[in-house]
Amino acid sequence: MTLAEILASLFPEGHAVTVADGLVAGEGPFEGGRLRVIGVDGDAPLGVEGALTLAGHVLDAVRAGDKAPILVAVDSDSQRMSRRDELLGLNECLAHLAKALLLADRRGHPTVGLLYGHSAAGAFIATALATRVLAALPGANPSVMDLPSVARVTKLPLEKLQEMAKSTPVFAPGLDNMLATGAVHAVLDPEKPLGPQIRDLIAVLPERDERDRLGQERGGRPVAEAIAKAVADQIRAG
Amino acid sequence: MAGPDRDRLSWYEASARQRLDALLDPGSFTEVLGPAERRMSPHLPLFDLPRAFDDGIVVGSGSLDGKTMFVAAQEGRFMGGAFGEVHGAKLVGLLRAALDVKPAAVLLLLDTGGVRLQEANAGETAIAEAMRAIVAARAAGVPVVGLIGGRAGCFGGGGLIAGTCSRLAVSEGGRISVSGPEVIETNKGAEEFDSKDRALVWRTMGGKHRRLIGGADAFCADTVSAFREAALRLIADAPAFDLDTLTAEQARLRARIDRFGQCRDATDIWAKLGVNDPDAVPAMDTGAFDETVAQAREAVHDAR
Amino acid sequence: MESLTFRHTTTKPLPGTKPQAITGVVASGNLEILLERVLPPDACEVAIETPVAGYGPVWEAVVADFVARAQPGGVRISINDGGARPDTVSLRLLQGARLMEA
Amino acid sequence: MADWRGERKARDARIEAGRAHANGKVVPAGDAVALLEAVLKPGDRVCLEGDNQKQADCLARALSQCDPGKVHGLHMVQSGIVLPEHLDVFETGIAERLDYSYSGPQGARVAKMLYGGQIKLGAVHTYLELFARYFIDLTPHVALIAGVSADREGNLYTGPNTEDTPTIVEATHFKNGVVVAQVNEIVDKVPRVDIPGDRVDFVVEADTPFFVEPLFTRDPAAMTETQILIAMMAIKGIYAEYGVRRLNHGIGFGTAAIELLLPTYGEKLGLKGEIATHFALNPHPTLIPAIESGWVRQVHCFGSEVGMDRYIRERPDVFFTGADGSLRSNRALCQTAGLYACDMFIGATLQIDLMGHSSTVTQSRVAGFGGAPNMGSDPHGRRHPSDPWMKAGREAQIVGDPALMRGRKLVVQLVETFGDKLVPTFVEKLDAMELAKKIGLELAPVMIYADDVTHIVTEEGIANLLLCRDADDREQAIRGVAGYTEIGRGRDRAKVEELRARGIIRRPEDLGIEPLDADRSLLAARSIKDLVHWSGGLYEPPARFRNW
Repeated sequence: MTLAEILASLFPEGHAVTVADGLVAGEGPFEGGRLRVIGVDGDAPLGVEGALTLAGHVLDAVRAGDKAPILVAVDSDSQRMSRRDELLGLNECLAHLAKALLLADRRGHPTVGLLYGHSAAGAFIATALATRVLAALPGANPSVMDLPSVARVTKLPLEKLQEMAKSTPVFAPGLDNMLATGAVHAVLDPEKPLGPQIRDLIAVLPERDERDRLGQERGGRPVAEAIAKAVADQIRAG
Repeated sequence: MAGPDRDRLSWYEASARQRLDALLDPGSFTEVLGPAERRMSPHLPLFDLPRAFDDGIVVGSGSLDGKTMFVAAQEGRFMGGAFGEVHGAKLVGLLRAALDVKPAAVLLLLDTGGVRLQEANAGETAIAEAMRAIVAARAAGVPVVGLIGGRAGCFGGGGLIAGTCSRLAVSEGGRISVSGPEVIETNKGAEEFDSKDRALVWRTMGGKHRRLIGGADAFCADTVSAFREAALRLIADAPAFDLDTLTAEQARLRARIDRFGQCRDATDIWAKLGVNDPDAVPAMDTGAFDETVAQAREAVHDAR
Repeated sequence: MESLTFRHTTTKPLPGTKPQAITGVVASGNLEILLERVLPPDACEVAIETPVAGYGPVWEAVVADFVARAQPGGVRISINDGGARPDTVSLRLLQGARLMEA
Repeated sequence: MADWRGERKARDARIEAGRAHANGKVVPAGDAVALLEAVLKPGDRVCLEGDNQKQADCLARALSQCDPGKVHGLHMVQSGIVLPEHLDVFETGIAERLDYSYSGPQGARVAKMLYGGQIKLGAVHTYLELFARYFIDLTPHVALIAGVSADREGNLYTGPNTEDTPTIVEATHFKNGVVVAQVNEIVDKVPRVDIPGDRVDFVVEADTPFFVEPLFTRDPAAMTETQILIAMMAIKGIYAEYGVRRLNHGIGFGTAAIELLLPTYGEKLGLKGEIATHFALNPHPTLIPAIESGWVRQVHCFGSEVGMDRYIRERPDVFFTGADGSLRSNRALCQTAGLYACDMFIGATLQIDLMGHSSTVTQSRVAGFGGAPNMGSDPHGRRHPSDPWMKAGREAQIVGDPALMRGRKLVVQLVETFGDKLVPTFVEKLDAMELAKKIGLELAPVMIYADDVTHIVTEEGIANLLLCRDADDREQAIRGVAGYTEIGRGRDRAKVEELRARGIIRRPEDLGIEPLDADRSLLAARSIKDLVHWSGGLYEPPARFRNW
């Protein structure tokens, strides 16, 4: 689905969401209140300015105090790779955006990610992965690194990696693998209106971070949950 | 092997275990899920790669000046300190426990190239989980302090974790960045970033630049004792995690881009910060650099 | 990856009481060595995981010399190798034994 | 009537032809090709200056761009085959024959071209040999040299990297040859005259400063515990044992570790002033802590080292410097000093065989040895005694009248038993032998012959070959320090213990050294940054060695 189709499906009565320089911001009527939308569109890379702009919108929402849900719609490239962005502290800006979303969540704004295209690396962590629950649409294509690049770095033949990817979701790009890892909670049905599907997700927001449990159930992260639990239990026991 | 003489032990050279041993009060460190439990990566054998008994991260608790600390130390020499499934989960478990136990602080000895490619999805997700857990701990009043001065630096998702901490201490050798020099060069060409120009690399993402622009809160000589003193100072002075802090951070970062967005090189930024002789900064020793930092108002803030 | 295991009988137990120790790092040309005092006092076992195949006889010689010299009775030694040279292996083994004796 | 001035006339004609492209002696870089085409004749012997450090790179490019129809069949007589252009000229036919001495980075291509017949090789010399032949049978018709600056008269300032220039000019100019110098700039007055202007016929103003390779910079951060252990053994078991004051170091990490241990480990052993006081050595950055701690009295240099200029300027009591303050190096004289005035050479190699022959040549690379064989040989022309030299001589002497005994130079090979990628250092047969057969060399490229080697130091111990009395002693002494290589594992254990009892093999414990003490904290500097601090900020390392 395109962003326009998504917004049309979410807000049949119309909305005030705009896109500028690949950055998405605005809101629309939702379940008797409103749904704020931020995000990245058009496979745009996320740099220092973009991250601060989006974080600014999120902090405005928190200041408004209405506890309205925030949808983070993502079809992005990775972080913007440039000397200037790093010089200006891209790590702080991306972390700031993630912290803004996590703060909003703590202050009662349900945060929902919606992955409808590509996303990768730092941009993915700072946006979609910083929400309480992450949904995706079929065709979404999250990745940390594409397989040819993985082949280059690991010095393994591409064919072998493709073969391994079938049985080992832990390293291969793609929505199915991110789903198996537990990073993506659910895949929405594009044939049905998105509004109610988002509403249903918000209705059952997980209390705690359950991504490792999902990863264990779905087989994409076989040991993470048990390891985290063992560490936490042992250290609590002193 | 030299004993843990923290005044002489180089942070840059020490292993994760040596750093922890020397950083904490003597004999106070208790490791959880230590090497003898052999919780190794289930994925590396598929790639015919050697594993480490601790998957490259040491986690546990100890004391610093008598105060209880939770600590995690990444081993930058094993797979570049990168986040794999087990590695990431150990950090996440530690941070989650901090929320209940409320130690005096959590110390993260970051030394990482980012996500371990062979376990990329697990690593990436673990970083997101860790960031959420850091925020939860901070909101509950537990300072989370990052210490960065290892050879792997703090790259990729590690850079985002650093940006989530309450406070950061960095040494000259430490680098903090999202995209590494080689990654930028590979994607955008050597004209954009010549990764072999090491002076440029350190000017752009090294400890001194980060400290001068307020990307880190303390600058340490390359000894464990310098990091220990910095950690004690930073714990006592950690900002809260709330709307005020993030509002201030928004303003701080916005002002930085407005003021320095046109600068091509770190030396241009340092000149605008009021540093008299920007070209002299890389060669300064810790004392001279501290005096220089004292003149840069951007370096001191509670906006993180 | 190649797995190798060597078992030796020693004339005496390794001095000291430390139950376990670890030294070294799995990195290119380096290795980590985990020592655990879990065997009968006259037994020593060394288990190696190495990515460099075909060096069995070298490992055997290095381990035999170490056992003869340190007499590490009672200790199980587990090695994750990153392609270390034999002299580095010897050095780490001796470092490990010293840590256990401390 | 015989014409006794034919060469002189030919030179005058060449210079006359070249003047068409010059303003006085000065030629713009853009006209360098035309100049060379004018002064060169087919079949000329040409010395294109370049060694393991500085390169006349602008002139090398110009030569490679000459028209092979005009310039061809040259006989190159030069120290180094280092730049790609040095070999390009053989592919185009501009050059045909080669006599040289060093080819680090181009070693593999040299091997391929020798095998393919594109190069007709005279010989791979040592530096001193090649310099010597410049004056006997390989005198250049044209020399293409490099300097920092020149005035319009041709007075040349070479800067700290004087290196081979005086020798080349001496041989060329005074025997009817033409000297062409590239310089970074033309100035009104040079800081000092390294080569008088009447010996320089043309000066080309280069488009870029000449290239210098920082070949002698070793980053302390990369030094391993094994290298430190070997360095400790060398200091205690050889430097202290023989009281070696006058010496030359190789360029490897092992000797760099020794340099960094002098102010720490050496100090602890009370050896300051007793050892390592006078060097024939390039200005190694790793020597800075020893100099600053007062260990080193004097250093004469083959060339300079990138980044060391300011430091050297401020230490004229230690280094040879000109009136302008900068270093004066001279490869020929420093090689001579290393050969005759030093009691010890200590350096690394890639392969050692069971006899003790060593080489850095592998099956696919003809590296050439530069100066190592001069440093690493016992000069039979030496006539002055010294304690280390006499002691080594006594150890080697078996029979004969003590009054007729002469000394021995200490030639020490410092190696780890395995190199990179677990390649063994000790072998049954040198790769160099195989290579010689493959490409038809009359003489196998051996760096140091077995009969010159006096000691081999590895992490397992020191083998003193002077004390060996027969071939079996010698083979087992080498096997006895060869560690876990096949050669080492093939030792006769009982014989090795006997050699140990005779002091021919000495283990760390025999020297009172605990291997576990070999720790990086012993290094006087553990990073390049530490070296900068030791130098008081005077050492300015190249960017690639920085991490700040």
